Amino acid sequence: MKIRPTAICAALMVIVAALPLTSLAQGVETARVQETVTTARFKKAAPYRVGVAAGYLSNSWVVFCLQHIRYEASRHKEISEILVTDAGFNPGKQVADIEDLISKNVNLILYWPVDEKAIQPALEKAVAKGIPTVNTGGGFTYGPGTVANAFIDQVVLGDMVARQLFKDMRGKGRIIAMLPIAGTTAAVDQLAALRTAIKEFPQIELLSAEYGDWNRAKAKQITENLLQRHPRIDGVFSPAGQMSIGVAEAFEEAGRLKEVVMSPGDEYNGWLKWVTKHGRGGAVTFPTRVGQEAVRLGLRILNGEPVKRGLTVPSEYISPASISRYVEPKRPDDWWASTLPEEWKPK
Amino acid sequence: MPVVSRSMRLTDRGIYWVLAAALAAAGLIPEFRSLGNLANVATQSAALAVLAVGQTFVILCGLIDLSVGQLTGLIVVLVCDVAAGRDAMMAPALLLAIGLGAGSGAVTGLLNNRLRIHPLILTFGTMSVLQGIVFTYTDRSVGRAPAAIAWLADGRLLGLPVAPLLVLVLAAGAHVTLTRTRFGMHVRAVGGGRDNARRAGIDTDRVAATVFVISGVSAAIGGLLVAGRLGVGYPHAGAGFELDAIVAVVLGGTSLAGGRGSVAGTVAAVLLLGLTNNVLNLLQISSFIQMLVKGLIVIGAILVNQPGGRRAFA
Amino acid sequence: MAFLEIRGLSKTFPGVTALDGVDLSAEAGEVHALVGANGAGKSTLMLALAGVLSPTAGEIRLAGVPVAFGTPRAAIEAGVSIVYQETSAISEMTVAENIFLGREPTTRMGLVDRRRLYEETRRLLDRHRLPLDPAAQVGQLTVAGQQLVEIARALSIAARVLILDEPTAVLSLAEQRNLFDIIAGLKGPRLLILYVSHRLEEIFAIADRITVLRDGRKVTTVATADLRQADLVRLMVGHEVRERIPLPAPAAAPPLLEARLNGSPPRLEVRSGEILGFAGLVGAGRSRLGRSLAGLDPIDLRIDGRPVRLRSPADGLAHGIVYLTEDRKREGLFDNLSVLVNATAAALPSLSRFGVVRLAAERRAGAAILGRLRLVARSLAAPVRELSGGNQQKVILGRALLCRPRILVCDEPTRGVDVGAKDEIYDLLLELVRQGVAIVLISSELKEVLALSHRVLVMRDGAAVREFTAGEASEHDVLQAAMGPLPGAA
Amino acid sequence: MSTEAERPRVRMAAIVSGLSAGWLERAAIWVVLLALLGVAALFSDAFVQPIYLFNMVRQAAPVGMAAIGVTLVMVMGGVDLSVGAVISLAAVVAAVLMDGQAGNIGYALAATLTIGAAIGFANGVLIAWNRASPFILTLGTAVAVYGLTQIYSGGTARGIVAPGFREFFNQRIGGLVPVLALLFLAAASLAVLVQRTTRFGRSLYLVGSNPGAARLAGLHGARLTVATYTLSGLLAALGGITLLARSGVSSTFAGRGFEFDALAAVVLGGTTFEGGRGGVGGTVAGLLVLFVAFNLVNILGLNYNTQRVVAGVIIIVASAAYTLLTSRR
Repeated sequence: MKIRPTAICAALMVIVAALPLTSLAQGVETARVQETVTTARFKKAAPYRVGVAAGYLSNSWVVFCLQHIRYEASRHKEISEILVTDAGFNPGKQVADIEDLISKNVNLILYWPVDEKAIQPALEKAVAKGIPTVNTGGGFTYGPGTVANAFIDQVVLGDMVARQLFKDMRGKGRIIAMLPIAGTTAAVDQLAALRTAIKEFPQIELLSAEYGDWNRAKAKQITENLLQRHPRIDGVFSPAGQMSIGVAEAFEEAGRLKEVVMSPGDEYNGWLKWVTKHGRGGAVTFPTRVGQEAVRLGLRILNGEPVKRGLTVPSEYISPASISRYVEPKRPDDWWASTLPEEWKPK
Repeated sequence: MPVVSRSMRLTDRGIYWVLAAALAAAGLIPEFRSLGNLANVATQSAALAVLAVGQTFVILCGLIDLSVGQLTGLIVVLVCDVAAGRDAMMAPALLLAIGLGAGSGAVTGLLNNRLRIHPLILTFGTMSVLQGIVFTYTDRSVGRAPAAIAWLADGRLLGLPVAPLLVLVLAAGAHVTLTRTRFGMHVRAVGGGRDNARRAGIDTDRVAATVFVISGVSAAIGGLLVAGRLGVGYPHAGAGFELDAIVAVVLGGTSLAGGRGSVAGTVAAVLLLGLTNNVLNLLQISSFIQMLVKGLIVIGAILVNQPGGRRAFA
Repeated sequence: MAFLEIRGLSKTFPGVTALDGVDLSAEAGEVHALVGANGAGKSTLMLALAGVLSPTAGEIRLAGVPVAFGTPRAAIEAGVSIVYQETSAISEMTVAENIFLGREPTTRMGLVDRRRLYEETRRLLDRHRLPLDPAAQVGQLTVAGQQLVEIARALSIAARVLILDEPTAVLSLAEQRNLFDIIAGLKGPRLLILYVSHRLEEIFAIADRITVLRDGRKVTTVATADLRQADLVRLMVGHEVRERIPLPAPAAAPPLLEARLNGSPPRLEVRSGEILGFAGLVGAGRSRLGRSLAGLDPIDLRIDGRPVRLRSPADGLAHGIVYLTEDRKREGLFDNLSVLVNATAAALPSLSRFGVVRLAAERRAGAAILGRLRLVARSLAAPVRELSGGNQQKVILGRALLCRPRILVCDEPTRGVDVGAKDEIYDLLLELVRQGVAIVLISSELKEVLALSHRVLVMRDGAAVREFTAGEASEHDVLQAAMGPLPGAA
Repeated sequence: MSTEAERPRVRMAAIVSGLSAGWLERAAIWVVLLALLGVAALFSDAFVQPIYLFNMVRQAAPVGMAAIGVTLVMVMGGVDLSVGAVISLAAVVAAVLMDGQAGNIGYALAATLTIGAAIGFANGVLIAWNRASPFILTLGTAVAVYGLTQIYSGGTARGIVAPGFREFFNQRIGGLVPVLALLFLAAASLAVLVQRTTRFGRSLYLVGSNPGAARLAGLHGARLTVATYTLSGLLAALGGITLLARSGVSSTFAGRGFEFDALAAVVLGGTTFEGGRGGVGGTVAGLLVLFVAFNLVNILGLNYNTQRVVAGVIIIVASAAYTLLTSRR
């Protein structure tokens, strides 16, 4: 008992050190997105019970997306019920949730994953039982467990944000990247898009990529230290508006906001307010109406209509000049510019 | 001469009453009563049950192990990555998992004995270190679990779900170990009073190191089950497991002060937690209200179950 | 060469020399008593012998072979076992599990053989006539019961040396007697019994030879037969113990405190300036009654003739009733806190203003009272756990006095206290009585109760059975009342 | 060798500080902090810049506020793991009640603190009268409070911070000391004063050291338990307000995990789970040790994952060093 633990510990260290990080981010493959899916075997008569297996709900974007789902469902008589489960960022629980939804005999499952690979087996069970599954949100999944996707292409989004940033920086300078939770599709795709885009701009240097966990306070604290470490930072790549605010605040408090170019964020209301106030940055949208598109897609599958494997909801660039059409100054920061009718907006 | 078995105090039985009441209430829901659903509940709870059984040893010994969650995550990632879906890699993956679990537990045990810092702080530190190692290794899902491990976690044997059977076997083994072996008695003795156990000639350091090894191995087995269920090496897979396991152990009537408690209570508590999730889902309770209800259940169960604790660790 | 030969044994802790070159030789077959005031080093010596502490210097030889027990396990394997002063049984386990802890019998399968465990325990308990249930949870036993568990455990281990460190401190008279019988029965040519105690009567009753320690050094070893009690006391404390001051007469006044009792007399009364002694066997209900008076259990009380209901010790304090616990460790001392904080713990309301402690006043009050008690301490800021038992008791007494008690309920005020400190505590009680305090004195030491009390109330099985007035009762009478009409009692 | 205690030669400071521990024991964590700062300064001169150091205090303020309360609870022999949830709830509630109106600030803060205190009160009542294990009970409270936060907010941090609120707390007095940092240091100093000089503070140590003896000494353990947990809830709510002030809040889980940061700070600072020891002073040092460690690895440019490893090692090494320094008895 004296030697073994140390030996094993050492072995562990060797293993960790020896295994290189081989996996590279995969761009969304057009061919797969465009692929046609036959859906005859999912055809069913109304009424439909729709299950929503949320990987998480405690996030304002997701709350808006879910409202879009409810709103769209309200417009279809054939949908009798919406059942929502919340995995609270735990993929194990999401697996269990999907199993529970199957037990409840839902006819369609919309979901957004905590981890897309982890819930594939559970989704496959659903598909095997004739329940179609629609991935909803910020990623494209290709696999037997996912019948179709209604999604925002994060690679495209990351690319748009990066290129706008580089344009605003006139193609040169040193940047930092603020990404969401490490390992999430969002973080992986955005970073991959950034790295790809950077290759075309030899004078752009990525100093550091950090993970702010969609957390404004954390983004701020990380940036405070980046400011200590790097005497000059010319640009910030931060596609998530809620973190961009924290980053910008840290620059402002250090008196260095002038030196830096902020990339576009998304249509997070707090960020839109910031853009309005400072007249810079802009936004590349991450549309919450993807939820509505997912419901429509699901209904087409239940009708037996052939669909594309991936339905892309495009992101749009909003320049600082036109931001005023989107910002809602009297609404909270933690809010999204959306096309929801007033009565369907979150209370 | 009569051999009298240890009498059970009323308070030790609290969790069984709560579980029975919850089962009876759940029985009113039609969907709940289906065998498939019950098998689901048992299967969903299996990984936590294994971790909680391991944690029972640690807590009975008067210690605590916060590192098991991240250790589980590390094992999930490594097993899936090494095996990469190949059944031929099953044996090396298993060896790796168990070896790593035991090794990590042994390191924790060694540090616990050498450094003499509170195990909560020590394992809080090792938790952080393990988390760092997991994410240094990978920040996204990697590899694939071999079919054999998926079967272990999700499959059926003679129509019965495998994972709950495995839990049953492990729990029975743990129960016998704790109540019928010298080691088990020494675990309870060290938990009941470390100095007193030492004076009785028990090598308390060895007992402490061993329970950490057991905890590590339980994290390894739990990790295999999680890997089997998720199918991939998800780096966050273990997050929060440590607290769920501790909650289950304490709800099961094991005193955080050590010395008193049982594996059966732990397993009952895990079932109660799994049941709660399942029933609240079946009832279509909003996840936000579910969270509130779960908190209240933990509070309620602790009130029913743990009178007499007054201190942080009692 | 003696059976047990200790040469030049020293043990120093940072800043403290607990043992300073102690020599000791003892023979198999004898009961060898170890006496000394608190802090003389008796316990340290025994702990070193039991492998719990490792000595700084010196040598221990057993049957001519040098032994250095690094661990308790080594000592146990060498046949040395110890019964500790403080109970060290594990309360979550059963009697049998405790007795064979670390030496559990196993089956061929490697599992613990519970049948044999309980049978062997039963046999052991029967052999030594120890009234214990092998399957009982130790945590549910009385302190005396737990002590018996340890004695049983030690008896099951002891092959060559049995160390008893103040084993009778928590035992009732009957249990003590039983223990002496057991010890007498154990005496044999191959077993050395080392016996540590404060109680001189006991030592004279059972010891063959006595070794006296003082301030970490050995004073002498003498045969019991060659010694008188007074000589022994002088050897221990280094000076003669004064004769006690005669008891002042109580004031003729209406009772300060009255309480309803079971049995006869049906009422308890204490007057200002009077000491009422409680005698009885352990478990007779004396302590329970004492605790009721302090507000820990509900009881019908009258103070100054008016009915009073105490819901907590705080209520008791508000009425001037101060309770001095018998269990210093569990409910007396704030182990890690300073001497001063310990002393003023109960008097904070009078030492603070608007919720803020007046630190200077606190220090003055604490220093004054502890000075009056002649406390020996490194500093008032030192943790109270560093003090000897007698000084710890003085700190707790000081705490009681700072509350300006009208009624002082003392449960075993001199337990674990050495001879010199004992006398100082007696003096203090008498002084309080002279100042008009009413005292309820609960003690297992009959001599103490008889010498100090104006009246003695004897209890048995939770009920009062008899009341004696001072001078009327002999030890024999009280014992007989306490033990009841048993054939052959006393 | 009898010391005449009638002539106390003991300095008063020694007696007061003698409340719980020796000089060395209390100084140890500060020594560790200074050593760590020294090491940190070798790597980056940021750690000798007052403006950076004060900013670090500001970063630490939200956790620190809660840690003060947790310290008091732990001195009394309990523990409070619900503070992270209370911080999250408080940050959301305060912002919602402000509703973007400067005039609402007073009312919003008062209501938020009341809610925090009420949650603490509930913890205290359950622990005092049911004698439940505080560790698990407050963990349960945490889950329930997160649920309440979600129900209340619908999953979004939907409040609007009033203008001027954040600006006031973040301004630097004399261009150096942020108001928030000052506020935290003031709260900590006040707590140290309370713990050293008041009957309440003294009672915490007495009950924590030996509840049985404290009861006999006339203390009401149950009342004290309720008061202390209430205070802890109140301070956690203050931590939530501090968090809102420092960085705005964009999530209903803003304080998640803070309970463990607070716990680590408290234990590093020498307050034990057994109660009756330690105090707020040590906690402040422990907190700063943690934040220096976090910031050091960050500033060194280690990636996030390595940060976790280093932070873990620092926690272990610091507590081990501390134990080594104090356990030579």
